[in-house]
Amino acid sequence: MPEALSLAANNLLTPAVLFFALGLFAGLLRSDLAVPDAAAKTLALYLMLAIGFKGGVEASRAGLTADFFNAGATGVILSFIIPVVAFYALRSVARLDRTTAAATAAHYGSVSVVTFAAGTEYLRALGVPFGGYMVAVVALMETPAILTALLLAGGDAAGKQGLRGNLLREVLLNGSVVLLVGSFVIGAVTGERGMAKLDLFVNPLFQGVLALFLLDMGLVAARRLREAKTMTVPLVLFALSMPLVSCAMSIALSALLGVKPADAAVLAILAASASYIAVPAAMRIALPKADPGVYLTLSLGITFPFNLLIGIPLYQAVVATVLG
Amino acid sequence: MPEALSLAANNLLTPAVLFFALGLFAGLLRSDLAVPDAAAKTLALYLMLAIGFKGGVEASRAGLTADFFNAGATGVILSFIIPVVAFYALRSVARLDRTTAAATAAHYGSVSVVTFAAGTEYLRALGVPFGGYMVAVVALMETPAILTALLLAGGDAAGKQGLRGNLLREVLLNGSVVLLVGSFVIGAVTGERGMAKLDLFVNPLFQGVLALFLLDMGLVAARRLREAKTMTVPLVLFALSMPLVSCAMSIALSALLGVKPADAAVLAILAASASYIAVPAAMRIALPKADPGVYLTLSLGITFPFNLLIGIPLYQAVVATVLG
Amino acid sequence: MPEALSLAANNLLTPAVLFFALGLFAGLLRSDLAVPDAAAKTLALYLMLAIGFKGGVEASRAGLTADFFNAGATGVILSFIIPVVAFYALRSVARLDRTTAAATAAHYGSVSVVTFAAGTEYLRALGVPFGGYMVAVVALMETPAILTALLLAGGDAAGKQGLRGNLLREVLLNGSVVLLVGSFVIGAVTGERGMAKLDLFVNPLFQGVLALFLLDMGLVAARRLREAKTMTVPLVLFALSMPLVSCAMSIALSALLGVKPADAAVLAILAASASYIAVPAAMRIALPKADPGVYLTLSLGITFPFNLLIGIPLYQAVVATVLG
Amino acid sequence: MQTVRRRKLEIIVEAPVLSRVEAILKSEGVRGWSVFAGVEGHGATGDWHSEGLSGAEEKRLIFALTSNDAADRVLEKLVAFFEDYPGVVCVSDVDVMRPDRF
Amino acid sequence: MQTVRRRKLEIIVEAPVLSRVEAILKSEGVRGWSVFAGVEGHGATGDWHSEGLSGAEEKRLIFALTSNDAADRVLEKLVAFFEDYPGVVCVSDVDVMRPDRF
Amino acid sequence: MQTVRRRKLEIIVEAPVLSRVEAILKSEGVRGWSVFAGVEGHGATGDWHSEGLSGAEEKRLIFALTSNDAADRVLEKLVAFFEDYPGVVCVSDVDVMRPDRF
Ligand SMILES: Nc1ncnc2c1ncn2[C@@H]1O[C@H](COP(=O)(O)O)[C@@H](O)[C@H]1O
Ligand SMILES: Nc1ncnc2c1ncn2[C@@H]1O[C@H](COP(=O)(O)O)[C@@H](O)[C@H]1O
Ligand SMILES: Nc1ncnc2c1ncn2[C@@H]1O[C@H](COP(=O)(O)O)[C@@H](O)[C@H]1O
Ligand code: NA
Ligand code: NA
Ligand code: NA
Repeated sequence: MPEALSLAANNLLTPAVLFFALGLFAGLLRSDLAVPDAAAKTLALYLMLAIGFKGGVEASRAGLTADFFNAGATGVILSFIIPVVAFYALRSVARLDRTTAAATAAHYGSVSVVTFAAGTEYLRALGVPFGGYMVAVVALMETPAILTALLLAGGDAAGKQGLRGNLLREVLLNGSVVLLVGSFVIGAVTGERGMAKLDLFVNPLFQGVLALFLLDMGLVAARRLREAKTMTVPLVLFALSMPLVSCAMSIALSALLGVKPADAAVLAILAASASYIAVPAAMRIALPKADPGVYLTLSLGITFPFNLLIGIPLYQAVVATVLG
Repeated sequence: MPEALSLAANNLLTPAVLFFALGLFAGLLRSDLAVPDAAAKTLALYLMLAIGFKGGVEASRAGLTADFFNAGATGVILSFIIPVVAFYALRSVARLDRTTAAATAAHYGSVSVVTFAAGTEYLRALGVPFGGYMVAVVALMETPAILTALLLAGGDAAGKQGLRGNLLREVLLNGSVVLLVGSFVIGAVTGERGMAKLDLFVNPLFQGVLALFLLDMGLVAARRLREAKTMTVPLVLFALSMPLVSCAMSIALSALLGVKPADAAVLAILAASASYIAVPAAMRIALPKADPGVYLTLSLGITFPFNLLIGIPLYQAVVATVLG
Repeated sequence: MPEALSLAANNLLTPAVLFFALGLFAGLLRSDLAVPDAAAKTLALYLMLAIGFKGGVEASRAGLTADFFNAGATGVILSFIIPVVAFYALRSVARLDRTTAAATAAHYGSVSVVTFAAGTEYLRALGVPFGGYMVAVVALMETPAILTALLLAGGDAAGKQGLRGNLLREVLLNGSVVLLVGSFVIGAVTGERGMAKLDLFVNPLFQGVLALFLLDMGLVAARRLREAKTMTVPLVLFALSMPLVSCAMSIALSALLGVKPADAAVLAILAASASYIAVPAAMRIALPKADPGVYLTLSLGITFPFNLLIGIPLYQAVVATVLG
Repeated sequence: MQTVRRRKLEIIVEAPVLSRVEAILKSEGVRGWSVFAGVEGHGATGDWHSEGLSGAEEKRLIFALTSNDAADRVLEKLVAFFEDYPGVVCVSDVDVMRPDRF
Repeated sequence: MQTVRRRKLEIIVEAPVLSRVEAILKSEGVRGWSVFAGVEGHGATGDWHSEGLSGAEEKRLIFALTSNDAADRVLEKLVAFFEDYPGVVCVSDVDVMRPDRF
Repeated sequence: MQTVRRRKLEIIVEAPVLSRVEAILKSEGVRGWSVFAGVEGHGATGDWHSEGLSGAEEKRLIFALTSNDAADRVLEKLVAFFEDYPGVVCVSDVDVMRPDRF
């Protein structure tokens, strides 16, 4: 598939992705280049607001169809079951302790909003006509994996009874979920009229903000890699192959549940992506004995760059081949 | 007035206002969604810069006419006398202690720049031709109320003699006043040539930044409401009715001093708005015994949402009916 | 040269420069107007990203010609030798101690990215056709001066052997150098295709961000001036005349090495500018006994405003007269 | 200057569980405290840096002046808490004015 | 290691009046201090959070190493100051090198 | 509550050389520390404010609980370090739980 390869190269050469590479490079060389925390948090808020709002406006154009329900159901099921596969792989192959394996599995069952952003930019450039409602699917896929992980961790979950109620509230009302869903609803409600007001803010500005944000993600990923103390070959292999397994599971389930091919391409990218914003905070609360040096290094340091640089065009090509 | 109602609904449905509602909602449900402090401060600086600059350019187009002096004088007088009315209402009806009543009164005599921004967006959408110099009137109305409040507080003001001189300087050189006036002057001086350079920055970008800022204001207002310890029914009623009283006073004085109707609509919105940036800091210095749990909850938690969601279209409709 | 004067006035009247004046004014009057640190750092990152990227795209249009090598070589030589002149002036005329003189000299040999931004805006407005590769020259000129300064400081440099290796790495991998060069390369690699994605972000947005950043620089410069404890008349004279000397050296060397006149105008502005981001941090590490109250006050408090308000049009006029 | 001896608690906890420690302070009768944000740190489990992406490892410092008894009760509770969660705590003697506040 | 006993002042004040406390430190002969920003807190008058909108309730921590005498004089002045303004202060013993600096 | 006496190091250094002090802590056997960012300060060399432009004068506070011996060794090294670089350090007694950690 030489065409896929040249498209992959093209994907590699967008400014946003190259700024990620610049951040990675600067971080690995220990440059003192740094994006202030407050800026990184604000850029993340902006991205979720823009992604949610755009998705809402697009959904208001098309209306909520059966396609949405197919994609949503597939996404939720994937988020519940991917952690099970990840957990057993981490336990048996990488010989990780139960708690860290469960926490890491939660990351792989959940999703990365920025991988979604980069992936949909790529699909748009290719003219793949996925639905605007896929933003809502992102939000649906953020949290189920956390519940699976808590079951997998069993008695090791912290804080016993008292905390459980709190935790559920904290997970469901997680800031990124609320902002993504809220912006989606605002986009859906205000439609074209709303877009007329926010057009410049959410559209042409988006690429630039994404570039700055990816610069920071490169720097953070590099620090994770540099400071990783507990990395082993099986763990690295897991972080590189789990996305492929998730992608395969996603394609199979999409075929089964009749997800339309364009949406299935987005789902494959989401399934392959791993969380690094919402899930880590939930894990610090629920599974504090799990080692963040493992799950953040794998999701942010290895899987995210892999997806950004190689995965996205690959998953798209496979979906196009398999599902047409 | 069914038309006014449908316009009000329209106002409710701008993305910016809906993002405020989203913030309020997320905050009341205790979501961990949060905008970093540094970002909120920077967005506020941006809004003042853009508002001031746009007003200055518009003023340079029209020139400074007698209309400006009428509106400015009306605004200053309102800022001086509204606190007196507020103070006696708070003392007699809400039975507040002298110092907290005086500090709260200062907030209602001063103005909210974001209410001004939302109000003028609404008026622009309706085609109400108010003057660009109204931005300068905003700046004029920020501080007189503080002086009235200090007189009303009497001997309770802190720090005795030594601090007075400092306080006056701090109030007059308050950052938001300086930035608003400075940007207005820069807009007026550079005119169309300046606007050619900053057009995108201050115009199409504005709605998006306002949306993000209002999201944060919703979160902060919700926390105020959640943590309010000293709220009483009379205080809540005050926060809901004082804007109406101020609006009425503003309309009467506008008629008396011959303010043109379009400007009077802006003045009514300004009079009804309450400060939550410049005045609180001045009160922490001058009246530290006043309870911020009262004045910030009333101005930020009740009056601001009320004005944004209901007040603005209401005041406009009343001004249109009364002053034609 | 009345035309030059009217152009200078025009330069003075851009919004960005007037916002600098506003910041200076507010700061000198001790207004509490302040831009959060995190915002200032982020705006600086944005400016470097945008400047680098635009330069890279322009360079990709023109290709790397001999002109680039001439300008680059001239810039590097200037950065090495300007500190020597500055050092002897500071030692003999201003009677500064050896270490502080060396550290200050490093600032004047290096460059200011924001002076470059303001200068190139000015030249663009005049239609001076300098090369996009001049951004790369900025990066080349950032660090050589630091090496000269360490030699000039001699035995006073801190930390002895062990630190030297570290310091070199820190200086070469300084965040602003990495971001500027990296963005330049990304611009050069992605060319028009990249520009199509980031156009709005790096072009029309630029002026607005520059205005906000210069507002902050005005505030910081004012605080430097207000708190300056160790200022003497000779030091102030140095900060006002050294840029003229550097400009003269730059013109002479440009003539000698055959730099084309448009590029020579940029080089003159760069030579006259003094660093206040990269060099101070390097000096805190390498020459901690040097007084930052001297070098930051001179570069940020005096030379930067001088260049912005007077120097830029002056250097351009002189280059145009001398080199045609 | 007339001062009275009280205890100062300094507690470092992860940001996601800050509110749980604050609940302990409140329940044990500590009447005031202030919270500060760390920028980085080093410990048995490696290095962390506040970074704005995940924020999961960010640390907070709680600074609380209180009575000897309340400090003791808080420590008792924190022993159990720190079995589950990472963090450190120390107590020291301080002199304060207006001792009735603490 | 040769160290000398000095006093450490830790003062929490509201950001809008920080400069007034710094003026007291200077006037009483404290020769150095460092200031840190709080992110939230709890006290007799309720909770506060640094939020970026009003900033009126933001708190600062002043950390100052100084001599016993200067610390005493500062406390004396702060008694009066804290009658008007909210805040807390504590003093404790510390060991320092280069004692002539403090 | 069973507690044990340990030492608390508080070190103020300039941000550009923070990592050099951290290297000293590590080499002398300090097993954990936390870093905080100052917002402004005053000292023999004048005032500084964290400002976002140069950042050269920004200060960091290192807070480290450690054993008496490690604290002593660190102080020994810092004497030399503070001859070159600006900054202050103090040590004090604290009570900790889980003393084997420090
Ligand atoms: N001895 C110590 N002194 C100060 N802070 C510490 C100490 N030990 C641990 N910490 C802080 O607590 C965090 C977690 O510690 P640990 O559980 O040992 O990895 C560290 O990253 C530090 O921020
Ligand atoms: N005991 C305490 N320990 C530490 N900080 C305190 C204490 N009491 C009050 N504070 C701080 O001072 C602020 C004002 O206190 P208060 O006047 O009691 O409401 C609180 O919000 C805390 O930030
Ligand atoms: N006595 C002190 N207590 C607390 N911090 C200090 C003290 N002296 C100096 N500092 C801090 O160290 C910085 C440099 O001090 P100096 O070298 O005295 O100018 C000051 O700006 C303060 O931030
Ligand atoms: Na996934
Ligand atoms: Na008002
Ligand atoms: Na120079």
